[in-house]
Amino acid sequence: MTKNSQVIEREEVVIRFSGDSGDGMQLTGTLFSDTAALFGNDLSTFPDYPAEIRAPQGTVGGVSGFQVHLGHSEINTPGDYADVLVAMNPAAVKANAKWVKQGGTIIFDKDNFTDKNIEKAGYKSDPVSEEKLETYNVIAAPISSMVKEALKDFGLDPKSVLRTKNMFALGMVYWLFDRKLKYTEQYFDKKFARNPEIAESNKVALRAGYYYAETIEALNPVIKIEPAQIAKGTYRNISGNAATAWGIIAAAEKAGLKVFIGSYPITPATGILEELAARKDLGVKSLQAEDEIAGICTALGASFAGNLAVTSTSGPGLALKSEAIGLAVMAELPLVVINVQRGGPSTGLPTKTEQADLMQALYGRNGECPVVVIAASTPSDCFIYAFEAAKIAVEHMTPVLLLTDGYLANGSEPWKIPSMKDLPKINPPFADKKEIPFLPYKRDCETLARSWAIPGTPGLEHRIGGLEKTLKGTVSYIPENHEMMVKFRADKVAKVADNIPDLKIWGEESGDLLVVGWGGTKGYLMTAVRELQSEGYKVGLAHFNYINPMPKNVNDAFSKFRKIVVAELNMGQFADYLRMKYQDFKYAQINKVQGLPFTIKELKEKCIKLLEEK
Amino acid sequence: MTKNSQVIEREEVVIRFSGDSGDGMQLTGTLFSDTAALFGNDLSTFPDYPAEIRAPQGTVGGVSGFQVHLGHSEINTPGDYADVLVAMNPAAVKANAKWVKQGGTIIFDKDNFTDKNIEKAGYKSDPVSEEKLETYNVIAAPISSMVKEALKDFGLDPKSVLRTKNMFALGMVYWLFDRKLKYTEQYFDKKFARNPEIAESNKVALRAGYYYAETIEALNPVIKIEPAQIAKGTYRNISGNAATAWGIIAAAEKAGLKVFIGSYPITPATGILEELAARKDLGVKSLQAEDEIAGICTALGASFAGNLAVTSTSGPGLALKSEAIGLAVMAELPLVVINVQRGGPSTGLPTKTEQADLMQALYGRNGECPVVVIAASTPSDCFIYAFEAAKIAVEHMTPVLLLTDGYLANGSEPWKIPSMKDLPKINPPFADKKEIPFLPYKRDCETLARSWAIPGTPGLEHRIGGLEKTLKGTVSYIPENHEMMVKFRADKVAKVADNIPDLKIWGEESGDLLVVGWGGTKGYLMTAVRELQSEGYKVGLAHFNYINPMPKNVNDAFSKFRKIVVAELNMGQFADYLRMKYQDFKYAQINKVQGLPFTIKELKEKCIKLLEEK
Amino acid sequence: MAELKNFQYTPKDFKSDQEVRWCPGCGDHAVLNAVQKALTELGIPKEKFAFISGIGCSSRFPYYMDTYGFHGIHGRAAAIATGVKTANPELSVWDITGDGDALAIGGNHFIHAIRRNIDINILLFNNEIYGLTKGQYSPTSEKGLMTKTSPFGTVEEPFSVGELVIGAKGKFFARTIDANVALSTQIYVEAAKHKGTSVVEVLQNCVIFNDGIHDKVAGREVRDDRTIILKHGQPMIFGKENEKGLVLDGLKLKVVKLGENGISGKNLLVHDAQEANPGIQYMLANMRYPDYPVALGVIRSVEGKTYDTDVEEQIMGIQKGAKIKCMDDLLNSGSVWKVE
Amino acid sequence: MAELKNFQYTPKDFKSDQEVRWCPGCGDHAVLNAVQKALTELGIPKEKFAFISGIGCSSRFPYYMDTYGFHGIHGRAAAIATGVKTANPELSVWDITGDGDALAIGGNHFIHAIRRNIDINILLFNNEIYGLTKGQYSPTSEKGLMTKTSPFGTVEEPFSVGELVIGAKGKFFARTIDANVALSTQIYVEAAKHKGTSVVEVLQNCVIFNDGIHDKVAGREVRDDRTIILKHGQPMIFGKENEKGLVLDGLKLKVVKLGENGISGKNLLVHDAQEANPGIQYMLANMRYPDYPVALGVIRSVEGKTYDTDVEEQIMGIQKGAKIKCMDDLLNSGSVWKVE
Ligand SMILES: Cc1ncc(C[n+]2csc(CCOP(=O)(O)OP(=O)(O)O)c2C)c(N)n1
Ligand SMILES: Cc1ncc(C[n+]2csc(CCOP(=O)(O)OP(=O)(O)O)c2C)c(N)n1
Ligand code: SF4
Ligand code: SF4
Ligand SMILES: [Mg+2]
Ligand SMILES: [Mg+2]
Repeated sequence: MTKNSQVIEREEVVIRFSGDSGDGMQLTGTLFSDTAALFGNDLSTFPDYPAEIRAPQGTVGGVSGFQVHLGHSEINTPGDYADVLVAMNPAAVKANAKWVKQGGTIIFDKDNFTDKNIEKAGYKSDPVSEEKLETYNVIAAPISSMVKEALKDFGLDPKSVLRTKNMFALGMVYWLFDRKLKYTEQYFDKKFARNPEIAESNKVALRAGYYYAETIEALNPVIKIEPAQIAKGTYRNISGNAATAWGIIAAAEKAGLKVFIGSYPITPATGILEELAARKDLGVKSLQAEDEIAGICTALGASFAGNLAVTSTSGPGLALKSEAIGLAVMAELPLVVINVQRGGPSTGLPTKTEQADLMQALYGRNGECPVVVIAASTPSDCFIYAFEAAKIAVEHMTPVLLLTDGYLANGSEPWKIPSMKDLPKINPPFADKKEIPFLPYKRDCETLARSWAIPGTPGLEHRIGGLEKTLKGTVSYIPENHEMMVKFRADKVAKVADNIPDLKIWGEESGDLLVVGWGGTKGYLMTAVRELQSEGYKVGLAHFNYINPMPKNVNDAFSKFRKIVVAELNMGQFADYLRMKYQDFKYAQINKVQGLPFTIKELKEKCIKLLEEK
Repeated sequence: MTKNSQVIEREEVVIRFSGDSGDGMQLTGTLFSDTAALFGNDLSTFPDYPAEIRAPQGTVGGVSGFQVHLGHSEINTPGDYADVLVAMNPAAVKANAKWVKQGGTIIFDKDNFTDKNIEKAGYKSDPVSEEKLETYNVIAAPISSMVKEALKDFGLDPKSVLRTKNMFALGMVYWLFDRKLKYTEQYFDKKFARNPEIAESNKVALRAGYYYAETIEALNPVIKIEPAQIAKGTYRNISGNAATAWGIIAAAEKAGLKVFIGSYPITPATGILEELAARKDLGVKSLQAEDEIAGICTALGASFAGNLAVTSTSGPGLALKSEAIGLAVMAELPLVVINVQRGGPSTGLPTKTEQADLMQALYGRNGECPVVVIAASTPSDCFIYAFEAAKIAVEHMTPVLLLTDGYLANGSEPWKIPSMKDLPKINPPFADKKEIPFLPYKRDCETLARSWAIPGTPGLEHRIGGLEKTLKGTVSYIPENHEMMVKFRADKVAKVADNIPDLKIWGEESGDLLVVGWGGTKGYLMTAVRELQSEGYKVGLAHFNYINPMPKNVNDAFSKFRKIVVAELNMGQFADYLRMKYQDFKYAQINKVQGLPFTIKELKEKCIKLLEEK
Repeated sequence: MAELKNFQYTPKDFKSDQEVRWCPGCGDHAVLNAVQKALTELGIPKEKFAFISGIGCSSRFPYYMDTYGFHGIHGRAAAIATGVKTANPELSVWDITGDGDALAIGGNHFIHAIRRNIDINILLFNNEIYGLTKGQYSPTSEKGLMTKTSPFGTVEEPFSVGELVIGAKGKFFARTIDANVALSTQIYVEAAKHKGTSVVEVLQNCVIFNDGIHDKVAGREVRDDRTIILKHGQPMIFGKENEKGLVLDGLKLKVVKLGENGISGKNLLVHDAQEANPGIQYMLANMRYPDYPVALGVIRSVEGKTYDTDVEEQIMGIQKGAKIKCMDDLLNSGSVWKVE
Repeated sequence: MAELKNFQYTPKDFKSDQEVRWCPGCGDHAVLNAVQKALTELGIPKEKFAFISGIGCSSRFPYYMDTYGFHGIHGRAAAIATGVKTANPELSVWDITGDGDALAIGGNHFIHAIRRNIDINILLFNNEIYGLTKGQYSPTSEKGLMTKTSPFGTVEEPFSVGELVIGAKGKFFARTIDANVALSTQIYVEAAKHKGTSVVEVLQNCVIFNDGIHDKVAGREVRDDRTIILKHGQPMIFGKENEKGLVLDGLKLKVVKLGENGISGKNLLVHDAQEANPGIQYMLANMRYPDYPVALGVIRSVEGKTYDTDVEEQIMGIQKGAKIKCMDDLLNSGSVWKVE
């Protein structure tokens, strides 16, 4: 394929594919990302779909989107605003027009802009003029007609023909960015090996789109994004949910334990259960429980029986698990509880992202009931923090709550594959024969962890449970014993701080403004801080993965900045938590509760305002 | 009955009845309290029993106790240390010896101090010498033999005879404090109207004890506590659980609503359900649900249907209700959730008291999910705060979480009966015809409460639920709408502050130390502060009943003291909450997590230490 | 009572203004239509209907009804509905739920509502899958079904809905098929009229995640041969030409051909939905393809006292003779004393 | 496997050092004894026993057993036990629960454990009351029972445990009485040997809050006439003098007197616990005084695949042909690319 158009190079670009739930936008976006990744770009992707499975066709509510941000340099977010929007119908324009960069490119399927669809989307006449997109590069391609034409000799039914529209659009986008079709073609060959006609029709549509774009010179100049300078190694794309599941399996391997997951499906956490259910080859036992309570209780049972036990859920499910987390705290058994946060409260915005379960994670249980809380911050580092969660749980004999969120869970990015030999060993504190008679609540002097006596081991028979106990495991209502045990459990969790890394300040180590964040906003905060720095501001970023206990150097790190601002996707839960823990500092806040990630723009604006105030 | 002994007057006295679970100590204590109350003493009582129904006879674990504190002046706690201990067996001595005042009186059933029982209690030989009680006034009465003798002509079986031992002991105590037997005798006449023989045998045992004490001059001088100077009016004894239940019924009457309670039994909250279940005469519908979740969900359904709906539970149950509380927040329906706190975490110390569910009450839900949280502070003011909880719930269309605790629930005190006409009216914001078409999430400008359209009303048909909604009740994933609704819900709760009283400072209005407390510790903190004041310290008490939102004058009140100390029966949850809310102050802490109330002694010691530090 | 008036509605009167958001082709659409039809036949004023649901595709139902509606949380519809009905027995309360909602997370409330025999109507949309969360197996999925959480096939035995219902003391159980709007409408009317907990299992098709799961019995081609519509008091007859029937063979049901072995219509079992002893109804509810036709219609419908009216009656009985009539009475009852 | 060795224990070997804290006279003591006896007959090494419980008087049981034990939270024993057994199918897992624990708050886990047929042994102590919380009615309390939360009598129909179990696809159901230690021991042994979820309903006396509730059928004087001990393969005979029996009368059970109307032993029903079709077992489980004798013994015991072994087998099958053998394999599987 030769190119007649001019080609220019760009550092980065954002593309958003959007259409009806049935239009296959998730696949389209994924194929595009894979091609970009194979080419060597750094990238970050984010799907965004409605809560209904197939919301009514043609309506704004039914629009499904997939955004890809790729670059020659480091990419940390899926991007705020799109350079190119692919809109399969008027509703997709309606939903996304305001997210297109001033003067950007919009490709749409002209054939789908019927009066009926225009009205369904909530426009009166012409979406382009109503959205004031006249100055944009609007490419009204007759996609439906073109695929019909291209596939007319295939003898496919009309539905199957139209189903390739997304490939036509993808072909166009490949041309815009000077990409090869090879990877996508291979995908179809493999996927439809048993149905070569379908494979072929998709490939034909893909090529048709490509040539169509070339013919009409859809974008001039064509944009080229060179491969990024990334570390040598083997890479793959990974989503947060897959990375989480894999982190658990990796930890089990390092600990010599078997994985057991007891879970109940819930968006956006289901992918973790699904991924683990598929890993029977690695011996994972997955139990789809009757509800969240059974999910955690089966897991706790499995932990008692000696497995690396996990339960995964999202906000409402975590609420249901609260009581049993308390039991895990009392039983002092290892357990990883994964909470993929979504928009709340209650059912809220179930497919959207939010960071509003922090307080629940920290405090949502009766009594004095501390658990370790950690949070992942990028799709791929879900692997690391899931591994860490399991390691802490096992080595400290405690439930660990791992927080991710809808953005991380569904988002994906290229990931340099680690080698198992480079991961740390995990040492379960198994009880052994030397400990007969076994005292279930006797503690390791350093970690304060009790030892783990696995049923089936002769001589270590013992009883545990949710009532307060003595060292021996006898039920005790003795006041002083209770207070002692409450303190032991608190100290045990606090002592995890001995084994976690110091908080690192990213950007300036001291200066005018310290941006503080936690969990899934890291990419956004890094990008904003980087840009602010490059604009000359003295700004640093303190991003937390360890929430309870906190790293030991927080006070020190915080004290080096004139101002501190805590940015999070809730009403200020981490800010409040910091007020409790580090009362000496004043905390400004940047909050957003819209079911969406931050935009770099809004972050920067708010930071600049703070920087400019006295 | 004439008295030969000398009589002296005392301001106050503490008596503790204790024995095996089967010994009837709870009844004995209650009868004594009633007699004291009828006489006009102020008093406060507290039962303390094991988690087992009948723990093994004769063991320390099986000891059941009931403490009464009565006085001529105001009594705010059941007292730290007892002037008189009644111990029906050696285990009762073992469990309570350290709670008897130096040189106090100990009455025990000598017949029960067999070698076997002494050993069961964990003594080697003689409890009196092992406990070093030689300098105490130890009355070793042959109670068992005496009742056998007294009842020998009754022809009762030996078990029934021995069952009157407690009355013999009670008779002795009546003599010690110069009390009349009349009330107790009437009680038996009424209770055993159909079984006069049993009534008579109890009365005989009671009198036998009285005369025995007189004969041996069990205490010399006899102690007299004059009636207290208490406000005119009609009084009754009331426990916290009964007062809570009654407060709800009173609120319903004032609101013109019916009461519905959906609950699941759990110690120590069950009494509320039991009390309401007994009030069918007042039309209360009580549903004993299959679990806590059904408890709250049936209540929420009843609220939707237009009842004043309540659910009651204790810590582990509250954990289970978290998800549904979130639904109530989204549905914006009135609901009173009563949590009677007990020792945690998990099953913990189920029959003991603690204040460790505060954080759970405030934050134990997914998403941004604020509810109103209030706490009762004495057994009788449970009535007021249950009433208040219901009033706020209904008038502000919000769930309200009412916190009491095991100490309040089971404790009781004389209570001046209010007249219904003096209680404020409650005005449910019913939707009316004028509002057709009805917009379920339209808000009152002042309270931000939505209106309540009761199913059955023509024209007001509407749909609500846990997904985010627009004004109209349509499901909406629009980012800005979500943020707006999140803020509305928060503001609605915050605006409750307009209708709650200012925080009152008790004791000094300004000075060296402000003691801060909340909920069920009020009596202890008041007593400690009063004693400190009388010792010349400049101390005040700020006791909170309204936790979220807080009264408006907190900042102001706090700023008038040199130091602030937060005293609570947990590891510092309220202190942390204050750090978040009023970051400018430093908070010292007094904490206790032993399943027990504070003692005045420990409170004073710790306050004095703080006062004396610079 | 207002209900006695005859309310003349058309199905349209029960359509709310909210856009119906199920997938095109989803069986839920047909159920919605049938319910809206059924309501017009009840003579109950519109404002007396309350539709309560849990979470799931099916549980979006209340939004589409122009009645009082409460979209609850997952699994709790039966509990919420129980509260609504107990608080106000005058309402006609409908609990809309899915196989996941009612039988997985909501299993406990489901069996307890049934046990109490609270007068609500439970429509259980059984598509043998979790639709809303995109295709995981449910407690009614056939053993071996490959789904997102059972990529190698489930290893779990499914519940038989009817058996569970009756095992929990259920007094009304019916089964219908989404697409058969006429049959469904009739069954919904019967369910509504039955006093006590009525459970209707709707065999519902999820076009996206479990398409055609009921086709092997309910497909247009085969349904006459593979289903039987039970009617109280009628012989159990089925087949394209009404040529087959059910008889009792010892303690088991047996399919017979009319005309063969001298079998005629009068040898067939006559359906008795009102028999309190559930013996045969258990067998009918459990009939599975290919051994038997799947039973549709009202399988069990037995009168009994209902929780909501029992509660009201108990209260009324007690109030009649009660000394305490208002809060002031209560406050001043029992042991009180005066301080002057 | 180690289990094949014959382990010689006495009941004392299973007594823990913790003080037994039930009320004197509580039926739980007898159950404890019978279980300790039963364990000696199983030939399973002590360390392979795990006793899991919820909350309630009965649920204190594990503390008194010198085995692995986990005293859980209210209602969740079945779920915890399911996790234990799935994680380690080599253990002999016992779920000790009460009528409140298993059937009120724990109802859902109970029916799902049964449905999955996980190989655990559930001993359900049915005293028809909440003991530990001091006397509220439970889902098995007889309608009308006056308790602390039903001061005027309950208005709820109780569950019939056996019917619920079988309705949830239960394959093993037995009933015994606390005081009959010999019968109980034997039943516990059978329950333990059965592969799959075994549910034993123990009619247990709570001397404090529901004393004598089972006396009308189980009292020393009357028990021979009001209970029948079912044995697989044996005719259904009972009565002080073995003078009564059960026959089938149409589709119902009927009590007959031997010798009367020409009825002899061979007319009686022969108990078939192994019949998969639960028809008669339902009726047997549901027999109530005064119409029938209450059935004791193993009422249903049907073989079937168990969840825990199915899970293991599926994994083993997949692992055999699997390309991915360890985490490094997985990490490097599928679409990966090299950056050089
Ligand atoms: C507490 C909680 N857990 C899990 C979920 C996720 N969830 C929503 S619907 C559903 C299952 C739906 O299945 P079903 O009830 O059969 O309804 P269908 O969508 O098939 O109609 C699940 C697991 C949730 N919303 N809340
Ligand atoms: C979550 C929770 N809810 C309620 C309770 C209180 N509770 C403890 S045991 C029990 C019922 C016990 O009844 P049952 O299971 O029949 O056991 P029994 O005491 O009769 O042996 C209840 C309601 C609890 N401990 N936890
Ligand atoms: S996913 Fe299935 S059940 Fe849900 S709306 Fe679509 S077709 Fe219906
Ligand atoms: S209360 Fe009842 S069940 Fe509980 S230990 Fe006592 S007698 Fe047994
Ligand atoms: Mg379904
Ligand atoms: Mg019980």
